[in-house]
Amino acid sequence: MTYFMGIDIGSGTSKGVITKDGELLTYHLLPSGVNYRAVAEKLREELLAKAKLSPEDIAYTVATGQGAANVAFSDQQVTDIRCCARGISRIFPSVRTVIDVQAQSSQVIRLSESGRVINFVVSEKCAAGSGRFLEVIANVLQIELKDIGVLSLKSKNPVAFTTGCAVFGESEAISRVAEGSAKEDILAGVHQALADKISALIERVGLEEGCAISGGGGLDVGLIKRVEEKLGIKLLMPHQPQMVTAFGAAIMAEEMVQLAG
Amino acid sequence: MADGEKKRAINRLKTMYPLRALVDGMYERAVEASKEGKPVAWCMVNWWGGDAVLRAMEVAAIYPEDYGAVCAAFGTAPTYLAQSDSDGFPSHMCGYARNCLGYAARMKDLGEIPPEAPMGGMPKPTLLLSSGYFCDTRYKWFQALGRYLDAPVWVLEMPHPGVKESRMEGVREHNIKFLVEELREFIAFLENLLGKKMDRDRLAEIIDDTIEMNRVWHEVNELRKARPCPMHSRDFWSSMPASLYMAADPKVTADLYRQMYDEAKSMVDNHIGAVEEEKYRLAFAELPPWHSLGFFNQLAERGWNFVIESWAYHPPKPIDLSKVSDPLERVANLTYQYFSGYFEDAFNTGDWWGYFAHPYLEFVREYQCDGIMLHPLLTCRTATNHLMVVQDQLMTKLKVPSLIIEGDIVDLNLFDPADALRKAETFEETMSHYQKVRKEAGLAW
Amino acid sequence: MKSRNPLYFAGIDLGSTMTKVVIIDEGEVIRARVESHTGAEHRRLANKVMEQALEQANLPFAEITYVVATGYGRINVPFADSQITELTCHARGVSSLFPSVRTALDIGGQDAKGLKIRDGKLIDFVMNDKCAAGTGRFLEVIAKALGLRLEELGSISLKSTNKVNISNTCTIFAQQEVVSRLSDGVPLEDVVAGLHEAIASRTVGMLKRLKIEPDVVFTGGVAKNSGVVKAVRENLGSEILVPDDPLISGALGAALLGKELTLKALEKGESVQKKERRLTEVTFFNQES
Amino acid sequence: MVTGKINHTEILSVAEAGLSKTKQIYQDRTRRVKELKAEGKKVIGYLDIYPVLEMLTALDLVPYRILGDMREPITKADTCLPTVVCPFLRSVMDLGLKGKYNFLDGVVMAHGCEVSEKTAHIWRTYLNPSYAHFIDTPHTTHAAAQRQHKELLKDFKRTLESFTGKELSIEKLKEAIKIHNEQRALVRELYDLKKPDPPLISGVETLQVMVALASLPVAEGNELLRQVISEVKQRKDGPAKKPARLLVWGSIIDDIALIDMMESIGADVVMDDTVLGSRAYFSPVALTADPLDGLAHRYLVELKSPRTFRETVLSETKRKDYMTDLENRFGYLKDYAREWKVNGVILQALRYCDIHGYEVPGLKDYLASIGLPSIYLEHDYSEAALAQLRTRVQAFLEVIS
Ligand SMILES: Nc1ncnc2c1ncn2[C@@H]1O[C@H](COP(=O)(O)OP(=O)(O)O)[C@@H](O)[C@H]1O
Ligand SMILES: Nc1ncnc2c1ncn2[C@@H]1O[C@H](COP(=O)(O)OP(=O)(O)O)[C@@H](O)[C@H]1O
Ligand code: SF4
Ligand code: SF4
Ligand code: SF4
Repeated sequence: MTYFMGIDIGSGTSKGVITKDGELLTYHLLPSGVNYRAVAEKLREELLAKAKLSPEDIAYTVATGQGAANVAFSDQQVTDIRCCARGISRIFPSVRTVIDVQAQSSQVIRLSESGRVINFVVSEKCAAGSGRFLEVIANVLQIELKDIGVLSLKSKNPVAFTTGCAVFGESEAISRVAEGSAKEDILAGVHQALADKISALIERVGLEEGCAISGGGGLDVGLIKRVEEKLGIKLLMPHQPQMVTAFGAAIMAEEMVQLAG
Repeated sequence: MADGEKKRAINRLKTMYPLRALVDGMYERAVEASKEGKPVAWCMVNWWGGDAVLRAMEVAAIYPEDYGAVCAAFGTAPTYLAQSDSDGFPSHMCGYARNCLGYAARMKDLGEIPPEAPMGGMPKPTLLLSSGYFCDTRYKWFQALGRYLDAPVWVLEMPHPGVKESRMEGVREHNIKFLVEELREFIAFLENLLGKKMDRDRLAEIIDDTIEMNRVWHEVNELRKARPCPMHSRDFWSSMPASLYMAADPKVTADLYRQMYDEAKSMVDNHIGAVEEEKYRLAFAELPPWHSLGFFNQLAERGWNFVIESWAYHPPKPIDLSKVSDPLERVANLTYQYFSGYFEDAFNTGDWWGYFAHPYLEFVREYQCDGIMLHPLLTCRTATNHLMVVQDQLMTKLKVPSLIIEGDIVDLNLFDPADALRKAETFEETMSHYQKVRKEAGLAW
Repeated sequence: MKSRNPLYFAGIDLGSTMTKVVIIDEGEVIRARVESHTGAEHRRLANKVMEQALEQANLPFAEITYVVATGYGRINVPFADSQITELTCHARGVSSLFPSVRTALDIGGQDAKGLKIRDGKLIDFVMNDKCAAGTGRFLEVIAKALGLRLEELGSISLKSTNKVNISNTCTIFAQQEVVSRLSDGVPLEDVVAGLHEAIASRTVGMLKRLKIEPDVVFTGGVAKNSGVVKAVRENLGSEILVPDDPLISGALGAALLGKELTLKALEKGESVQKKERRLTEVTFFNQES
Repeated sequence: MVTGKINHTEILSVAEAGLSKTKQIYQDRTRRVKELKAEGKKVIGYLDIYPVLEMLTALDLVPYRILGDMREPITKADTCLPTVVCPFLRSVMDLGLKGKYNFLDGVVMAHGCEVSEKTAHIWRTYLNPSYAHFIDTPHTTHAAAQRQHKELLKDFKRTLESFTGKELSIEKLKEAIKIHNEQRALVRELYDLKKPDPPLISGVETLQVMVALASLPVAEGNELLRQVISEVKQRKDGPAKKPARLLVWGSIIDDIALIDMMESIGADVVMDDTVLGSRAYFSPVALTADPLDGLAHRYLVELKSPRTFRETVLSETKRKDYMTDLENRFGYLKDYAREWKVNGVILQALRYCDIHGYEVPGLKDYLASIGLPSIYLEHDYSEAALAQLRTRVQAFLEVIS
């Protein structure tokens, strides 16, 4: 039995992975919806089906994310901050700082060579500092989330948002559209605003060489570009940034078994 | 445990209870005194000088700072805060101050102690003894009370030298002189206000007892260097007001601390700690979340022992005062020592911020802490100002990490226990990491 | 006094959510009242709302002696004779409806304000305009997510016997919380009542920064919501007055202030000769930026 | 050398108008001191109004006031000053950490308020200037405090002497006091030009002058003031008459944006009580036999700042009367209001400023008692906040008009 499962129930999306011998075997993601318990079960089913395994094959399951407590079948719950650090460290061993942009908050984590958390900050619970801001604006502009990054890169003249509130930002975006601003400029403006917030978080923990981005925000090249410009560095991007925390949870599962045995 | 009862996560010291009761009884004693027509002072913590004078003049002292914590714990703070808000005091200002201003406003409206006031309430004062020590709030607040009270305010001055300046020739002398002269001016003011002379012998006696009380209390805290540590910060917080506020005759207080010493000593001798299995030793800065102390039990269950806390609540480092004969000079030296006792080490290491951040370096080293929990407060600059520096220095110099949990002293909503626990759990990993780092760096723990 | 043409005064309140126009005559009789969603488009088309009002009053624009613009977009109304803040206008409007008013709470789409009024004049105020929590927008966002109309929120919540506590301050996260509460089976009315409580406790907390003196009037668009009215009353622990038409107190106040300005000018013998003004589109942003 | 004469008048050529000169210095504060540095002078930065500048001037050191920059986002200071403290000092620390004050040869800071005390020590540790001194200014005007303050000034003098290797003689100090007093008198004269309606010089221009003074050696500042005064007296294009004449009270204002906003919506800011305005200049130093006595007295007792506690003398009944107390503390504002014909007062404080925050209800009571309307604004030292303040100020102007 060398299979481990990591389940990350996020506020927007739930993610799950199965690892085998420390390598990613399969992953899956589902919208979290409102019933975390059900989504966790569903996620497990899908994962097992994809990997052609049965529940008994999984040696240990770690749950994480804001809905971790609802994962009835997990053996252990671990905070998403630790899982994220562990996950990114396995993917990029050289990484010392990771920016994790989730739907409900952004966090910056400093980690050691072995993927241990050595410092972290979490943003306030304000949508203007999280991935939700992007969702809200994407929705207003009627652009799919997956397309906002590329579109934003086209902007030459980002709109400066005058408010620090995602809700007012939404109205501002609507008026801007009415005033004839280009969608890419509005998106770039939002990306800039978010990048500013993120860099303020980074200032608080200090930036070290080897910085990666994870979480759903890591799928957004527009955001990444603005953050890179703001910090004057290149960010490392995992192939599946949104899965990093779930992957880390599986790594934690593995570690826990090793520790126990 | 034999009867199957769940063991409390923190072993509380039995000798803590009478110390706490001493302070809790302060309000009722003051109300009593006030009814008998005796003078009452609302008083800021002044680190022993002014308090001794008040006691020698038989003025009942009560402490609105402590009362702020009481109102927070009893749930009456929101009423007083709302009152202060509506009177136009900016809401980012000290929660204790706003609580007190609101209380005073209500007392003025009602013409008596508000009926909901916990612990008997604070009676109308004859004078306000304010303080120039540490925090601007502590004199601006009493000045602002003029809106509701016609009691005169006396601000007791305290020198705040920088580390470097304090080492210049003659500086210690003029600072002590300043403290002594300040006390003399205060005594003159009080004698004039109350129309009676102070009993100087009584003052000398009180001051000597105070010095002795602080010595014993210091010894108690020295015991906490033991592994496992016999006394958790919660016990410290419960028993420290008795030394900071002169709630009772310092002789009585000293006796209670002696009993506490005996209890803690026997725990040390028997290797009993304040938490069952001491996995992590922590320091705490600064003011605790009075209304969410249960949080520390949850941490204790995870093996977190809090072994040392805000230096500002601690007695001064021992100092030989046997050669100083003038009582006022004795207490001035004690207070000055409290403030500058860490300066020598700070000077030698070039820590120019001296009193406000440097003591943590010493504490963390001597009490061998794995981490420090910082509690920045939205409404108290004094307890927050220096925390970033503390964090930075502990990491740079001692490789000890900090956990930051935001909150407030009276506003319950700002402390989010679930979020705090999530951060704390993550922080265990950080502490373990730095245990290794310190070992590699050749540090002692 | 020589007979002269009748005078008319218009107040236009270009709010973040609703645009309101009121036209009154010299006797302060309301000749027209129009409200319309400000919306992204209408922001620019405030002139259209004005036209509707003129139509209602059956007056050409040239007959309007004085136009006062107020509200969030007041600076961008080119056809106004002067701009006055919504604080002053609300105070004026509310006192014309309730001369006994001393304290007013105005919750609009993008901000909440507390007003101290003495003898019909604004003397002090507080306002919150940084965060959508505690404003009408909070309710709009959540109503939309629940597929409810703003008009029905009030009556729904009045059925509640056990309002829920909404733990998220942020509008956007509260919206999510609400959805999940409903899926937990919490009755809709309890959730909506919880929302009303959230907004009322926030805004009343702010209002308390002024010394609250009776009579207290609750105005602004959100005062149309009977659920919030109830929650505000409970939070204040005292009676409150609500205008029949709380949306227009700002515009009404603007029109009344226009009248005062005009009469003052007339008294001084200055002409009320209208300067050249035209009903043109409103722009909201500096084009050069 | 303190001669009161200007040897290096290149940048202050009389031909050029004082106000445009002022504007230039306002926009590029460091230019002049950097020139002086190139000439071999030593520039000492100071914070707040409690460092005794006369001592610097007397030793031929160039005092340069450390200010913040509200247009520059704070990115570095988070590691040493948390967000719940005065944003001005956070900005100051931020600029320091970014190396913007590296040209200073030393700094002197004082116990103005609690955060400035902390800033003094943090600055010293993180930036390690070759000269740094902290003056622990007492909080009261007690006799003991006055004696202590004099001792503290002696300590300051000693560190300066060892830094410069020169002795600070009584004569030099007296001379320095004279030219600083001259500056104080000239500032008074400038403020007198704000008394007519409309004022001859606007609030924005005044602030620019004050910032310029904080960036120049005192003798050059005096010269600039003379030029400005004579220019302003003659000019025809001064500020327009506006319905409101405001007094602005409170925390430091070191950028024209806030005043500009007020003046752009129908007010003339004709008077202020802030540390970069009248508060810093309106009390002269008495020339005493031992100049330290005059200095100690002026900086502790004469300077009117809410950071210094003053107790009201008790009545017969040994009680205190609230209105008398207010009169004692704020009476000078009544004089300002009368002389400058003020019809509204803006109380403004930076968020988290305790010193000013606690004064607000009492000061409002006092102003109400003398029939002056007032409004309290809290702001966070950023440009973005101005838009929100605008509506509030405008509403206030509507209230008072
Ligand atoms: N395809 C995508 N392209 C760009 N951004 C995306 C994409 N998918 C998700 N995001 C961003 O990621 C965020 C969600 O991140 P995630 O880490 O899944 O959060 P959570 O775990 O809280 O649900 C969204 O708010 C959005 O900003
Ligand atoms: N019929 C209604 N029932 C309930 N709420 C309403 C109604 N109409 C408007 N509102 C509320 O009023 C708010 C708009 O108020 P208003 O005073 O016009 O604000 P603004 O001036 O900012 O546009 C909306 O956000 C909405 O919440
Ligand atoms: S130290 Fe903090 S809590 Fe105590 S009085 Fe000062 S501001 Fe208030
Ligand atoms: S400012 Fe806007 S986004 Fe932020 S908490 Fe408030 S409502 Fe939410
Ligand atoms: S604004 Fe207030 S807190 Fe800031 S430096 Fe001045 S007195 Fe201190």
